[in-house]
Amino acid sequence: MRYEVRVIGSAGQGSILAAVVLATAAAEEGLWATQTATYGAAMRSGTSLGDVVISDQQIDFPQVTELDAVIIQSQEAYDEMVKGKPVRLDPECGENTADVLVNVKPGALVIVDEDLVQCDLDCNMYRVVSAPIARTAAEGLGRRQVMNIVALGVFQVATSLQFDGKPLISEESFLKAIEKSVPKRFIDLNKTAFQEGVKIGKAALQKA
Amino acid sequence: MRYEVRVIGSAGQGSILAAVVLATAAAEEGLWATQTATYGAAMRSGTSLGDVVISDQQIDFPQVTELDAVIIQSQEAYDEMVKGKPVRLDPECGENTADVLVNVKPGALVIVDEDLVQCDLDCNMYRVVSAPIARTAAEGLGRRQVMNIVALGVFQVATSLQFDGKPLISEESFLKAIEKSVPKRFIDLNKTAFQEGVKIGKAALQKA
Amino acid sequence: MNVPFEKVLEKKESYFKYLRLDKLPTIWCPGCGIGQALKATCMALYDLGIDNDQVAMVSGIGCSSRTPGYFDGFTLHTTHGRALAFATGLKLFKPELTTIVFTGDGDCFAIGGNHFIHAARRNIDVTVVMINNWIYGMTHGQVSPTTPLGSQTTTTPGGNYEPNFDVAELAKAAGATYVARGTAYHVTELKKLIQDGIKHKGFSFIEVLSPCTIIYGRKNRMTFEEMYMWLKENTIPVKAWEKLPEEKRAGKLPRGVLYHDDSRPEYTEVYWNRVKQLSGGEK
Amino acid sequence: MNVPFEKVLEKKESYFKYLRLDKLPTIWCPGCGIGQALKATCMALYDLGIDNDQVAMVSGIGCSSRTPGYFDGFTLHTTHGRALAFATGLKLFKPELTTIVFTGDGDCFAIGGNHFIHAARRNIDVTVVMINNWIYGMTHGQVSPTTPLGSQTTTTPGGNYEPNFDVAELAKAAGATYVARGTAYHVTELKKLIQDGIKHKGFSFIEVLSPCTIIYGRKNRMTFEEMYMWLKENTIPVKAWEKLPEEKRAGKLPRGVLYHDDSRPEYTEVYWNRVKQLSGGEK
Amino acid sequence: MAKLEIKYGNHACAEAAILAGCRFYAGYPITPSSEIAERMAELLPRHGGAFIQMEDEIASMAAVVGASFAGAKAMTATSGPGFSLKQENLGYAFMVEAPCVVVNVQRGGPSTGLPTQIGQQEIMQSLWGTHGDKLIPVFYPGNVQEIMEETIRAFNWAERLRTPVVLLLDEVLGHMRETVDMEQFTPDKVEIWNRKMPDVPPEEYLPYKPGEDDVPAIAPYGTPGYRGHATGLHHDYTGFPTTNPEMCEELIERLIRKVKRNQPEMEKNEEYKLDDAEVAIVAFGTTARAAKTAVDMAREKGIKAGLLRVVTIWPSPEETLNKLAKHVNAILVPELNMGQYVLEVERCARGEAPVYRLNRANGKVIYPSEILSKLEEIAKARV
Amino acid sequence: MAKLEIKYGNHACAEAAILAGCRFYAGYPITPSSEIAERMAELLPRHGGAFIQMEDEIASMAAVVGASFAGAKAMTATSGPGFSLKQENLGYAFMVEAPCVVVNVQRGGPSTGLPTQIGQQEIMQSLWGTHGDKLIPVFYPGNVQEIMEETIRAFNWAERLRTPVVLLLDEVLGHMRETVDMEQFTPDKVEIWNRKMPDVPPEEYLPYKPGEDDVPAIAPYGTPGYRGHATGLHHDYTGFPTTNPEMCEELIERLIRKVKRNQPEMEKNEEYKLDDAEVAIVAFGTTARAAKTAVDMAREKGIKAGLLRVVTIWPSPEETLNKLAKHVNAILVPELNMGQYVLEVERCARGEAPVYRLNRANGKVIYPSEILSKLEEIAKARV
Amino acid sequence: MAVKGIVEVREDWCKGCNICASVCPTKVLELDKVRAVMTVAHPEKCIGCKQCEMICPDFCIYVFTPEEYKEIASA
Amino acid sequence: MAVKGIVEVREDWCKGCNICASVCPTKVLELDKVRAVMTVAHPEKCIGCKQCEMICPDFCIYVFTPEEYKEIASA
Ligand SMILES: Cc1ncc(C[n+]2csc(CCOP(=O)(O)OP(=O)(O)O)c2C)c(N)n1
Ligand SMILES: Cc1ncc(C[n+]2csc(CCOP(=O)(O)OP(=O)(O)O)c2C)c(N)n1
Ligand code: SF4
Ligand code: SF4
Ligand code: SF4
Ligand code: SF4
Ligand code: SF4
Ligand code: SF4
Ligand SMILES: [Mg+2]
Ligand SMILES: [Mg+2]
Repeated sequence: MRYEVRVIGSAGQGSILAAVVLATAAAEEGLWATQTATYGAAMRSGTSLGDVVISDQQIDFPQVTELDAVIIQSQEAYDEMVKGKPVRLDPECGENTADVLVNVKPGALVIVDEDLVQCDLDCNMYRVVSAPIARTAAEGLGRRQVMNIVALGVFQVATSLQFDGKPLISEESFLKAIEKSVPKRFIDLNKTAFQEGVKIGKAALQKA
Repeated sequence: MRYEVRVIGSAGQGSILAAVVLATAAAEEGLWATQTATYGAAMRSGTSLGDVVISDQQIDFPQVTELDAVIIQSQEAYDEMVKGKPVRLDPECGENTADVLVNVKPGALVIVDEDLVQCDLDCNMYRVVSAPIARTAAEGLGRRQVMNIVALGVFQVATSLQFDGKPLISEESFLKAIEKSVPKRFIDLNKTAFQEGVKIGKAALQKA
Repeated sequence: MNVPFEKVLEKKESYFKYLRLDKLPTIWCPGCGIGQALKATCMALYDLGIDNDQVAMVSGIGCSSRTPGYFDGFTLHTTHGRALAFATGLKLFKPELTTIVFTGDGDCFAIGGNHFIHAARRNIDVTVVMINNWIYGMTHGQVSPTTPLGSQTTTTPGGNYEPNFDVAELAKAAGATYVARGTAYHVTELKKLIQDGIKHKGFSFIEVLSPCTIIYGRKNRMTFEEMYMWLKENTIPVKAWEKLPEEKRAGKLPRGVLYHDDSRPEYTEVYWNRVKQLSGGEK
Repeated sequence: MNVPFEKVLEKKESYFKYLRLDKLPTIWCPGCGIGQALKATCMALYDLGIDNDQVAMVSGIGCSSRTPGYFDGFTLHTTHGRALAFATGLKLFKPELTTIVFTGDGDCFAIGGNHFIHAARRNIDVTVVMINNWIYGMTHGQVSPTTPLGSQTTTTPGGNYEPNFDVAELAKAAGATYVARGTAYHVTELKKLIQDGIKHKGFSFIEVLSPCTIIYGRKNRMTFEEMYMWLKENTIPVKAWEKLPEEKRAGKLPRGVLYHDDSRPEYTEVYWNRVKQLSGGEK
Repeated sequence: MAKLEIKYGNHACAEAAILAGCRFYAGYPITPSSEIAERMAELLPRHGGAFIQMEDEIASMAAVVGASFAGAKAMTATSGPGFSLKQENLGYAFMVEAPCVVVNVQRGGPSTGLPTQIGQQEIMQSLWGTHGDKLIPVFYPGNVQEIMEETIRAFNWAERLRTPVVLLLDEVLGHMRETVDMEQFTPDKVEIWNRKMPDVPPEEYLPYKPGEDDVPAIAPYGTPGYRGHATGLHHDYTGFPTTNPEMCEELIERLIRKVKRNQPEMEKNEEYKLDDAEVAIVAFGTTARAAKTAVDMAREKGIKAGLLRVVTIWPSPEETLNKLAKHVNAILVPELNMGQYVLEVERCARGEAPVYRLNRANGKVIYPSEILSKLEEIAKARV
Repeated sequence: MAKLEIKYGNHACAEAAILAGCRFYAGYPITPSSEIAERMAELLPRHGGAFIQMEDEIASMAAVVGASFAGAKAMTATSGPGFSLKQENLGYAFMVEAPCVVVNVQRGGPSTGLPTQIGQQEIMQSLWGTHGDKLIPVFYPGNVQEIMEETIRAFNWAERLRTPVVLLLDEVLGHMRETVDMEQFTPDKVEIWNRKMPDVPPEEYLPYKPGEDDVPAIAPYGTPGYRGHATGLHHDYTGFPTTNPEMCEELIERLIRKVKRNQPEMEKNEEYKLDDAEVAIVAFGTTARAAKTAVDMAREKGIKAGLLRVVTIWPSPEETLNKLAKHVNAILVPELNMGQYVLEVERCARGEAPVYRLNRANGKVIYPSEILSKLEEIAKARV
Repeated sequence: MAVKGIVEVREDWCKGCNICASVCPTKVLELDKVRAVMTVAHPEKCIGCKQCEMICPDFCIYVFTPEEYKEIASA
Repeated sequence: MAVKGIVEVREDWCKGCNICASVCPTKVLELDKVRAVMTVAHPEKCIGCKQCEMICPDFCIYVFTPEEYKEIASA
């Protein structure tokens, strides 16, 4: 089993942190994971991305090539994904560049924000799950910043579409991963965000 | 034709300058020459040496291996030559080291200072020419420093022993070489020194 | 915008004349003070009537050192810490070029400290604009030789304990003949300081206190606005500073021309005068 | 000699105790002043009661930097200009070792200038004995950052035009907390200056004016004796210097402790105190 | 039992260094290696060690050697430009036999290049970057787990041979998080080697007199009685300068030999499906991971490919490479540079098999599919 | 007509630089190269050029590049330790395509080593000393006459290709006096190449747009209208940073190619009695002079020896070496190091002939008689 | 009171740092937090002091006198 | 006048620089120019000031008080 995820959004939306939590959760689950990212993006405006590869055995090639899931947090990011040129930002160069070789697999999970992303993907080709992620974070929890973790909740639920009704990684593993990955004073907030994400994820699946 | 000369003496006796003048004279004569030396020796006490290779064609190996002539300016230097281990001094290391592969050819010219060097070489093996070099410089010219150039005068004459009565390099070439090699204010002194050397050289040859 | 940009350009020529417009916006973070230093430099050149073709700008590596990329002159973005050494070669060979070095606190005083003191010693006619943002911005927040004691950096967890340089004193002791301090808050004043530095025939050093909003600011929990307010409130014009009693100086810094000496000969002038004597001066 | 040398050793223990006798005579030229600096250092240690096993001596490259070879302690002859950086690592890891750096004007202030200002900035407890012979001795006479204007060197034919550092000012501006100047002529005084430098907890810098007899002396047509007389006549005890009217100072230099500040904390102490708080201090 | 944990590459390096006994770090920040320093800045004070950010990379390397002489297991980390600056003092460390570990997290070059992107462009520089001759061990792990293993191995060999050891990483390895099985890194399971101490009384102590293993036993500075001298000049057993040709020859030959003779024990490769391979890939670091995947892909297409992943880059596995060349029809060397290790592979192949290249130096990784294409091309050419 | 004159090696280098048009020198003294600087300090002011002694070698290399950008033919000279320090900025010069000449008068290493004695230990470092990939011309003359020729050739190629060129000498060459035939160096006889200038109007000027020869035409800084930017980061035609993988690939490939494609024209060897040779010596610099004598000695003993003296060390004469290996029974590579160029010879030989070594790195030259012994040994083994 | 200054923002360069607004003595400027660009919320209050323009790190806010503005707007 | 100091020169370390002689206030010392080593030409004039010993760069000239000297010479 090799499962590839890319989290993509605007700088400041915490795409890399989401990838870190996801990879950590996979490890908690007893799976092997690699997480790669683009550094320095937070310093500047533009798109930022975090990639995760999950496997039940040691991973050879650590970078994504064929995505099984994409979490898209902004329109800008979506536009670039659809164009097939996920953007990389470079703090010491400040210029865009493309990973031309990364594709989204047919059948891949595509998690999008209901309010922020205008999604016109072929629903026969991809399993698009749309949920009010940013809204839940900003309005429900009062902190737009945690939308990345809300999105992970949605993702956690949605993977059951790909794994015969059972999510790839358990809620517990995610919660433990959050404990390990975020500063102490933000743990509770993020755990709640994740759980809210699970909720809206379940709702979205039912809707779909 | 390949003709190798080593000038050896104590630091401050100008062995390297003598080698420079000799090589320059060879060039004036239309011969090819290489001159190699040990640097920094003047800074410290000890033995110093200057080597010259002269040829009627371009010279391949530029260092001496089989000497055709040796000019010995001090007892210390002589002792080390006879031991076959000419000393090299190193300004950044300050330690002695030996060129073990340099030999004095049978039949070689050995120019020694009559007063300074106790010479017990086999006169059948070498053509030893002994002359009052330092004395000529110190007493005759009032400048012990020019003994190296006096020695060259002796050498100039003595080479006729090896080249069928004709010196290897003419007096004129030496005089021109002196003009090119020493600071302006010392040219005349050195020219005279050379000519005095020629004189005592001739005398020594007659004696021999 | 309600007016065509070309028209804006005309009116704002004093700084746009020297900018590579196609490279804007800059890569600097929102609120970062390097932009003001660039702007002040452009305005200074404008007022001095120095044309783009008469200016070389050299930098090392760092956020501050990205400045030449936006400056429309002869620009050289070199290696970390070495800008002044490159500039020395350039200026010595082409003394007719007004030569400005843009550098950061790390670039100029950590790895580049030696070139700094030697350029100052020579009193070569180069104007150094040193963006002091108290940290390594580009590499994300390590301690620099100007980081205040106690500040948070990634390599001094628990707060900085590395003593820092008094860079103005160091510049002066090394031989700089024009030393000034300005800030990214006081832009008009900064323009004047840089202008005088460029005019000065000799080694000029202008320290620009400049907020690193994203790296230094975040780590030390200061908002953008707070950083600018800090500059406003804690720097004092040098005239006023001189009158300030010692106890009121703590935590504050003087602003303005800190040192100026016109008596020492300039390096390239000394050199080329010697050459003229020997060769008539042609290359 | 009319007495056995072992007996001399006993009487002259104050300096012979610290010498590697089997390495003598030194490689230095006749009359070279480096020997006196070494002697003064030995006597200083003796009077301080510091044992050979408690001293590390580190140097760079140059004639002056050959000193550790003759000093019977833990000695490190490193690369050109970097002695202070090596010494910083050594001292930080083993603060219990009295650490002395021997260096030359080129080693310390040309290639090594940056390590010098940073070691001073940190105020690390290292004592720097800098042999200022106004030239690169070992490489036979190129200009150095302390060569007086007009002096003859091999790379400034016609006389030196490179401005030089005021190294004491530079040391102070960089953060040194003990700055002194002695000479190879005033050996007893030099001993005292080095002794106080070693005692001082912090960065100490002692400049030793020292004749390079063979290279500098010859090029500038001064005899050995003239060079020593120059030192005698043109250096003035700092107390007297302070009283000297400006016009009488020209061409002369003050000798003695030029700056001393005991208030700044020492670097390794600050560091290991932090460690103690975190770990109990064991390695 | 597996103890899976997710770890950041650069942090893994720092943590393994602590495990290996490293108690001194001096460095200067540079992308993409800075996180090693940052982690050391946190860890060392807690472990009673010393951390210092020096004024530049030259000083960092110097401070590391200074601390090593004081007895510390010492390390520095850097990337391309900093690695260039460390070369003079790295050569000094080699000459004075100061154990230390120098990490180079490779980014894209040349010059400032591509600071946040991957390169494998210091393969040759690791060996040939300093003036004069030198031979030092160079290790290049392939994943985060191995970063830990190789960091420890680097310290061990450094101490055992009293030599600097270079640890090569690359930007992807340094900046990735990956699952690590921490089981093998519980302190009681980690094998640690320490430098040997002189076993003679102070009067007989000759710091540069080698033992039978060609390694001298130099006492840490500060050890009472065991005073000594070290210099970057050629030196004799006492550590003092000499220009005696015999002594100089003995010294330089021993310095090279002491590393070279341990090549067999130091050699570390991963062989993957080589037994019946017709085309062999020789690769390392992140590129080897793509190569491994490519081997599987090729096998699916009926191409008998295999992989030799080299971990001990220098001294190179000369014999292994020569045998490999005899064993296969062709060798492919994919690297993120313009052709470096391929030169060594060509040399060792001695014409026994053609050696192909796949080079890239634009900041991007080589993907498995690209290696596969090249394998297909080779397979076609060789049939 | 021959115009014989005796010349000091290091001075010959300086004088030839002036002939070649060099008008800027920045350096830092180091044995055994200092006399080049000292001579330049005399000559440059007289020729309206600039001489500066910088604070160290890093700064010297930087100043040279700065002056090169200002339009100067510029040079620096150093030896081992200084060469290591120049590496970062040498890589920068390569990346920004700043023509300049870097002379390394090789002394004994590693580290401070044997400062006043001979070494040939920077053969590999000349090519691989900086981080990132690089290919620059490296020339190594064999006598004082050739020092002059090669110095001029170094400036010419530097300007034509807009690249740094390394000129290797060795302590013996630098410190020897030798007869030179000055006839060929009368100013009208010396062929001088200058860098090309942009042939487009300022509006169309792209400083890093290469011509068909892969070389861009960058205007000297200060040329009215031709403003530009240069950076050590990967950059596009405008000279501005880019991380676009296609642009980066194009850049690095071009930088290597522009040198590599001129290898045939740049190749310079001396062949001596190779026609019927059974054993070939490959050598350079002072060692090649011993080798030539050894060839004659061997022939006298009935051993058919020959010599390939390599002058253009890099890019290496790959084809010539391969042909040589096919043509002879054995190759001997004597070098004053622990085995450097021999690796390249082995690689290029591709197993066609066994390659023997004769190495020394103790500050002493290899004597003809020693090479002869080795030739006899080889002859015995190959019969 | 007559308008003393007319302010324009070039939005595509504006990074929304809010520094200009923070120095404006008369609170002319307000940040559009959604788009993260500066807006001239109260143009009528502008006294034309140019402090905003001077301090903007991104060369994207411009103050004109009414006369200047007339000139360039009419073109 | 009683002798105040007794001077010894270790000749094999002496480089004949003449510095000691040049500082001796009573002209006790004289250089042997032939052998280039320092000699104690006028021992009787020595006042035991040790200036020669202090300034000798080569650790090779030693001044003793008569008592000290007696002690070591008798051993
Ligand atoms: C030789 C070398 N060492 C380290 C680096 C990494 N580096 C890039 S910028 C920088 C420091 C920047 O700090 P500063 O000069 O203060 O500039 P800022 O980014 O703060 O403006 C460092 C260490 C490098 N590029 N080259
Ligand atoms: C990196 C490097 N550059 C240059 C040198 C050559 N070098 C040796 S000593 C020296 C200068 C010595 O001058 P100083 O430090 O004043 O010492 P002195 O010999 O005068 O005591 C130089 C340039 C070197 N060994 N290493
Ligand atoms: S990191 Fe700091 S210095 Fe760099 S651009 Fe951002 S705010 Fe400015
Ligand atoms: S060259 Fe000068 S500094 Fe060096 S030993 Fe001789 S006199 Fe002393
Ligand atoms: S010009 Fe002055 S008043 Fe008008 S907006 Fe700008 S800062 Fe405010
Ligand atoms: S200061 Fe400039 S960049 Fe910042 S918000 Fe105002 S207009 Fe925008
Ligand atoms: S002790 Fe004084 S008086 Fe006696 S010899 Fe020495 S200097 Fe002269
Ligand atoms: S000072 Fe010392 S070395 Fe010099 S002459 Fe006197 S005793 Fe001899
Ligand atoms: Mg900074
Ligand atoms: Mg000196």
